[in-house]
Amino acid sequence: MSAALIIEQVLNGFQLGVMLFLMAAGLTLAFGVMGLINLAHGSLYMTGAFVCAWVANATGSFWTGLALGLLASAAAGAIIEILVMRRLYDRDHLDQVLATFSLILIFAEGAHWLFGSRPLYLNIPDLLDGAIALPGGGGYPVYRLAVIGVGLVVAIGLFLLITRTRLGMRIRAGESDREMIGALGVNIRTLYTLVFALGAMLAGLAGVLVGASQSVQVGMGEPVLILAFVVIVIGGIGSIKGALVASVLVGLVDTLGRAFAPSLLALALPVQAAASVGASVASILIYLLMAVVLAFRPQGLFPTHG
Amino acid sequence: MLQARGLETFYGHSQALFGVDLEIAAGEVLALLGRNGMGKTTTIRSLMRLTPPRRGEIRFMDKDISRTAPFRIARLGMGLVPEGRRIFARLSVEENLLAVQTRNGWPLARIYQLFPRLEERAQQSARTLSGGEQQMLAIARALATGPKLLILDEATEGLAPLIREEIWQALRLLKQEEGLSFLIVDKNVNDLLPLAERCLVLEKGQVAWNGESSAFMADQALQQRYLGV
Amino acid sequence: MAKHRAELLVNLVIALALPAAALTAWALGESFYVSLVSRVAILALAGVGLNLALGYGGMVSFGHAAFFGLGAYAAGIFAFHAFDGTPVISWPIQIMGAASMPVGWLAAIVVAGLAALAIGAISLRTSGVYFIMITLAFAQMLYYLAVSIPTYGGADGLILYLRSGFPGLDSSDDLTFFALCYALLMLAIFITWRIAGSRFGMALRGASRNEERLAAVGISPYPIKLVAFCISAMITAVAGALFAELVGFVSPTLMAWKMSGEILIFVILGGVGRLYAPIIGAAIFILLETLIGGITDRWQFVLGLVLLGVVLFARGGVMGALTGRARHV
Amino acid sequence: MSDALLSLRGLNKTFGALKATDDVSLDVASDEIHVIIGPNGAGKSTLIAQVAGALKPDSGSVLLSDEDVTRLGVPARARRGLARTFQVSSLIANFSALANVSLAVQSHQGSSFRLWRSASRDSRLREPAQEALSRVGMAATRCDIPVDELSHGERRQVELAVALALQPRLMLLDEPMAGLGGQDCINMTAVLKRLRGECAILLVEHDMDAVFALADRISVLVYGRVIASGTPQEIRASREVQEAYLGN
Amino acid sequence: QAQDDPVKIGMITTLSGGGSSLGIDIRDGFMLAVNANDGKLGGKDVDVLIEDDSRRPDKANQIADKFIQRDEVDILTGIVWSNLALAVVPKAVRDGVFYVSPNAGPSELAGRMCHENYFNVAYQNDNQHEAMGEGFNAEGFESAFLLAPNYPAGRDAIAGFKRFYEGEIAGEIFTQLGQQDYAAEIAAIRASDADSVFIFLPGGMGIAFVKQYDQAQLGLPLRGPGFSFSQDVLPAMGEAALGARNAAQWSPDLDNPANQEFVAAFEQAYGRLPSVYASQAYDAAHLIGSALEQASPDDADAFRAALEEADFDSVRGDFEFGSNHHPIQDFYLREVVEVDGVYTNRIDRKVFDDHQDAYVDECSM
Ligand SMILES: Nc1ncnc2c1ncn2[C@@H]1O[C@H](COP(=O)(O)OP(=O)(O)OP(=O)(O)O)[C@@H](O)[C@H]1O
Ligand SMILES: Nc1ncnc2c1ncn2[C@@H]1O[C@H](COP(=O)(O)OP(=O)(O)OP(=O)(O)O)[C@@H](O)[C@H]1O
Ligand SMILES: [Mg+2]
Ligand SMILES: [Mg+2]
Repeated sequence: MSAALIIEQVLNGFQLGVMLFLMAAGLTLAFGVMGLINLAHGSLYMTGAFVCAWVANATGSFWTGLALGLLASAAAGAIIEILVMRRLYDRDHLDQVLATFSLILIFAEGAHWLFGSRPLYLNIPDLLDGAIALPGGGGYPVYRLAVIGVGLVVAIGLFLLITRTRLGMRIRAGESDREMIGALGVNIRTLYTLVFALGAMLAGLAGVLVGASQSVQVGMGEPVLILAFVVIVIGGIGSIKGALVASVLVGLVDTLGRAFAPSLLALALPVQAAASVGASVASILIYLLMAVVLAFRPQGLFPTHG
Repeated sequence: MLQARGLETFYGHSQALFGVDLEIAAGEVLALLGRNGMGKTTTIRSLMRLTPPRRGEIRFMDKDISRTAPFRIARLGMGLVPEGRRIFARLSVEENLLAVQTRNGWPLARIYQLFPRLEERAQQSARTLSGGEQQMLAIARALATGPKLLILDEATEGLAPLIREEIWQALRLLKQEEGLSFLIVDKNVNDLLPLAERCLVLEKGQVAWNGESSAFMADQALQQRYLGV
Repeated sequence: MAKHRAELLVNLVIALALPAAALTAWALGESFYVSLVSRVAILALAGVGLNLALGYGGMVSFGHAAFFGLGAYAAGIFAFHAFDGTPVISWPIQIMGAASMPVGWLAAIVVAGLAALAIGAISLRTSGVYFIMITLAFAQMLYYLAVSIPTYGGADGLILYLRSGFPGLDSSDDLTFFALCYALLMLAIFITWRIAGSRFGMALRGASRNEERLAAVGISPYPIKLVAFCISAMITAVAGALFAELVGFVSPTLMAWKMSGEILIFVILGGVGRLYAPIIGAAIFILLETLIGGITDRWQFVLGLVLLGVVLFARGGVMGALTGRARHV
Repeated sequence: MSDALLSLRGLNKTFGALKATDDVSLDVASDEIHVIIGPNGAGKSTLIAQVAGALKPDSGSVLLSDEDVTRLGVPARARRGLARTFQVSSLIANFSALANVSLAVQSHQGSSFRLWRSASRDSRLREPAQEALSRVGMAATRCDIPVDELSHGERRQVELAVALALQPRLMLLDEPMAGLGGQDCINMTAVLKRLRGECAILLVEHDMDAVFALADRISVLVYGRVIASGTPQEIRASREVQEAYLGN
Repeated sequence: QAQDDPVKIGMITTLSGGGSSLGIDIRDGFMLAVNANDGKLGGKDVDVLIEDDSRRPDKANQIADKFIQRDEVDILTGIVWSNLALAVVPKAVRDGVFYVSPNAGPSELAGRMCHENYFNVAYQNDNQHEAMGEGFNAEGFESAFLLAPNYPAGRDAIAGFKRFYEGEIAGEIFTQLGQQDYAAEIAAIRASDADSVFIFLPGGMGIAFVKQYDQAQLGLPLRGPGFSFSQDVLPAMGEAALGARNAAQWSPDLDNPANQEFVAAFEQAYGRLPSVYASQAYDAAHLIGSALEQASPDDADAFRAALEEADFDSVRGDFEFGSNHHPIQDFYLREVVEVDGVYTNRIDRKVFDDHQDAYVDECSM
């Protein structure tokens, strides 16, 4: 196990973490800031990826696809907010669970209808193709570095938006008391539609970025959704900073677990068994991480309420 | 400035207001009185359409606002200090003010001059404020929206006597110097009545008495009957 | 009072509808529909279990599929070893497999009870959305373990060749099996009713609404909720054991998050905290799925729209729409 | 050995740079009404929370009948006879007044793990609960309505009834008069007066009429410190207190 | 059942959610054969009932119950996934229904749990991996890196590969089922001294891996079983898959009249190239047709004997059943190429002649 490999794996973990952050950011916005449980977040993620892939195939331009993908997911978010979520703010989480679960079904089938059942083609833009050399040998894909960059920019932007701007204050105020912020002259309805659309757009962005290096297919949002939930819960619901820290933590634990658990176990077990047991251990590591964090910090790492 | 006619308001199936009429002139202070549960808060909620009345008509600043959304009513200049404070718990004190501040609202410096305590606590999370501090914040917050009519629902509840006195003082000042109008619900009638021009007494969701506050103040029997004091 | 009577009437209709449907199907010789009604009864039972935690204790568990799956595995593993003639465990004491339903149920109850104790002990330190997510995470953990550990089939699952027996009854007969499921369902509802009305139930409901207040009168919410969580898991586990017998195999998909979601939806769809609601919820869900699934491949779309309609327009689920707001205590 | 029911010894609690409770020592005798007054933000609620067990002091100890309860949680203290009301009413919404009080009764009877017997038809719960409610002057016709549909004043009464049902040795009341108008306020004062001798009361209140009508002893808290403690007459006369709190 | 009542065939397959493209190909391949004969197979009217299993075993099981008990189907088919097949098949065949598998071929059903009413027209699951192991030998690789998801089919894949592969193992990783990010695994491959990589990553996992593998520019040859580079995923992988070799019993360019007719008809009917799954389903329909020509399913023994004969023109050319009702057939090494802007497979060489599965001896038939 060379030092270069360890460095590369740490970088991989970091990259996975940032990717997770992109998915978690929109969710934590809807979830923590607006108090909405949105199981359909994965569907918005899928929407971004599908529209981008479809447009990119039709026009041959990744960037046009990206733009329209973002637009489509934001629009889908706005429509969902206006038609469904708006009626559920003052209901409890359960109704939101049921409503957004229904939306998952509708979106999944809708995507089938519109785009067919086969996975779509979406590749990274030529601009970001290729790899750069890492110290100690080996190359690292430019695209992954770009994703890290985008993720960090989004993180900083969101953090400033929520904590520093008047818009952010109003959003948070709406979360503690929607009626009052309205009674004090803020058009909270429209504001929430915008915020939800923003969250949806971030989901779409994640869908595009991830879709380009993974796969664009119906159901792609579901495993991601659960990981994103894990992330925001570890980080503290509603905390952008928490989401970032937790994403990176989860990314690192998952990647390093996958990379090194089998070889560590091989010290004690036969190689065959170690590969298999190691894989099993690696697959539950992040859930274990979450259980441990919550057992000691029931409000996550960066609680916003307590 | 504000006129309401025949407000009838329901909570679900139960009716809370039975045709309340109410009027406030510019620069005037109206005291809204009545025992617990008689419909004072409901009247206020109806005026701002937080609980939209089923029947009745409301005009504010020469506009019919019977169909207007609460946030627009607030922007027209109705500032609310709600019962139970309802400050934004997750925001700091300063953010509570900034979130709702408008261009012609009070600047922070002026608010802090009125409530120095809030300046000391400016960065503290509003959730951890003491009860009285929260009350000050609720008033300050309404001022930050730059109201022309300030509605105070039990705004001195839970305040220490000294502070309470300061707040009454501040209200008197606001009335004299800014020419604000007020609709005030408060159980400290001895402080409230001298400030108010007129008062309106509610009983079981109906106007039971309406007139000059000096007349009400002078009549012990009236007070005993409607307020139990 | 009128509403109260309406609810009693609706409950009675629901309770009788299941056996009526099963008997009709049986009389018409449609044994598929008999087992479909059994399926409804079993999934409703899982919902009844969750309802105790969710409806009365305010614990929104998004991980009850874990207990459903554990129950199924417990029963399945006993039956599997009975078929193989090998012991289930041989240390510290030897326990032989048994192809007997009561044994399977007992195993399900014990296993799920222990798991719920462990999961609940950690999860109940959190609340609200954190609780939803941590229960989901534990279920995912068990799911991945079940998928990746090869003993008992991994992702392929475990096949039960024969339905386990029940002393004195022919459990392989569809109607008899339905009767067993129905009896357990009614028993669980009765237990829930007794618990909900007891002092413990009062404290539990208190804890779900205002823990601070409950603590202030001297009752610690934590042990109350933990006990309720365990009982809830045990009921759901029995449903899992029955399900294994119904379909004749056990697989990790029973623990997948969608299964948790569905159990949750049975309860929400029916009406949270209403005794008979899980039956309505499960029946509607299963019927829609089966009926629409027979008509169009787009059944998910239609199902989604129907569910959405219920949330938006029927507050308090179907029970809420039928009988109004839940009664107060 | 003191004959105080409750003794606070050197309680300290800081929030960041703020000393919310600054070396507070205080005794409450077993039959007195001890009132704490002080400006807003002086630390009264913080002090109550530490006595009730909802907040852990940074240092110092809380003794109840000479037993050190500093390490005990809220429920354990409640079972030892420490009942409280909240500054902002905190009842179990959706429960009727009777059900709210019944919970306290069953806690007092130590029977919350009875899983089977019906509670609603249990007269051992119902009767004491009803009695507590009637003692605070709650109309019998209003006892079965969910508390969120009661008026503010009635909710205050229910809070008090809940505390009473615990048959406490010491009641912690945080601004029980808040939001009560004329008659309700007078009624509440009367109810509290009748409790004198039955249990000790540690009362936080800003309503001076009520304070002087009720108090056996008054302590004045300013910036987390007890600046004065004495009979109502002494306190009323104190210049320091007038400046810090009462005004004129 | 009257003589001219249609034969009822129940198809349980995955038409919604992840993996539905496989089920859709199976349905389309099967129906292509049925529709080409005006709704007849083997000259008899057939009534094909199709339902979506959403890839859930319990749902598949429920649909099977419905088909068997309510609709009284004679033949079941359609299941894509092994775990669903295991949930459905043993019970169905015991109820006296025939099951003709167009895809899933778990080892249990080929060996220990084989059944006289169960026929697999596709392969035993290990076959393609075995062929790939032999392919590695043929290509002269000596140090292979192996990657498969950590579930039974994944472990079977590795075992099947090793059954024939003779070189060294440079590394072996079991990934999580459904995993989408493979950076860690690719880094481990880079750090190893492998000269070739074998992956078994079906569906979206494969798409994600192949793209990321391409982006990492490792330069090691990538190989896998046919279903990792099947027609349903190739368009989504794009040029990243070019040059990847994979083993299968069928390829669109396989040179026989039945296949040419099939590929052309499929393209014409659905506007896309058929996948290996479609070819298997098409064969399944023809197998059933060949048996229906000789016997009615009501006469189970005669119908079974007719199925065993496998007297139909397979798109694979030679086709016969072993004693466990699994095919004995040839396997080819295919290569992903681009033809007229479409990514597809072309045969590189044949690796197995008349290959039979490893479990036939465990089957007591
Ligand atoms: N959310 C509600 N749901 C149902 N009834 C309500 C609700 N809010 C108030 N009420 C009822 O409406 C009536 C009027 O209440 P309101 O709060 O307006 O009284 P109030 O005069 O402000 O009393 P207080 O002095 O206690 O604040 C009361 O009978 C009360 O019980
Ligand atoms: N969790 C906390 N974090 C930071 N500061 C806090 C916290 N809780 C209370 N404080 C501060 O401690 C001080 C004392 O608060 P406390 O609520 O005890 O005041 P109080 O005497 O009850 O006032 P009031 O009469 O207005 O209710 C206040 O300045 C408050 O802002
Ligand atoms: Mg009021
Ligand atoms: Mg206080």
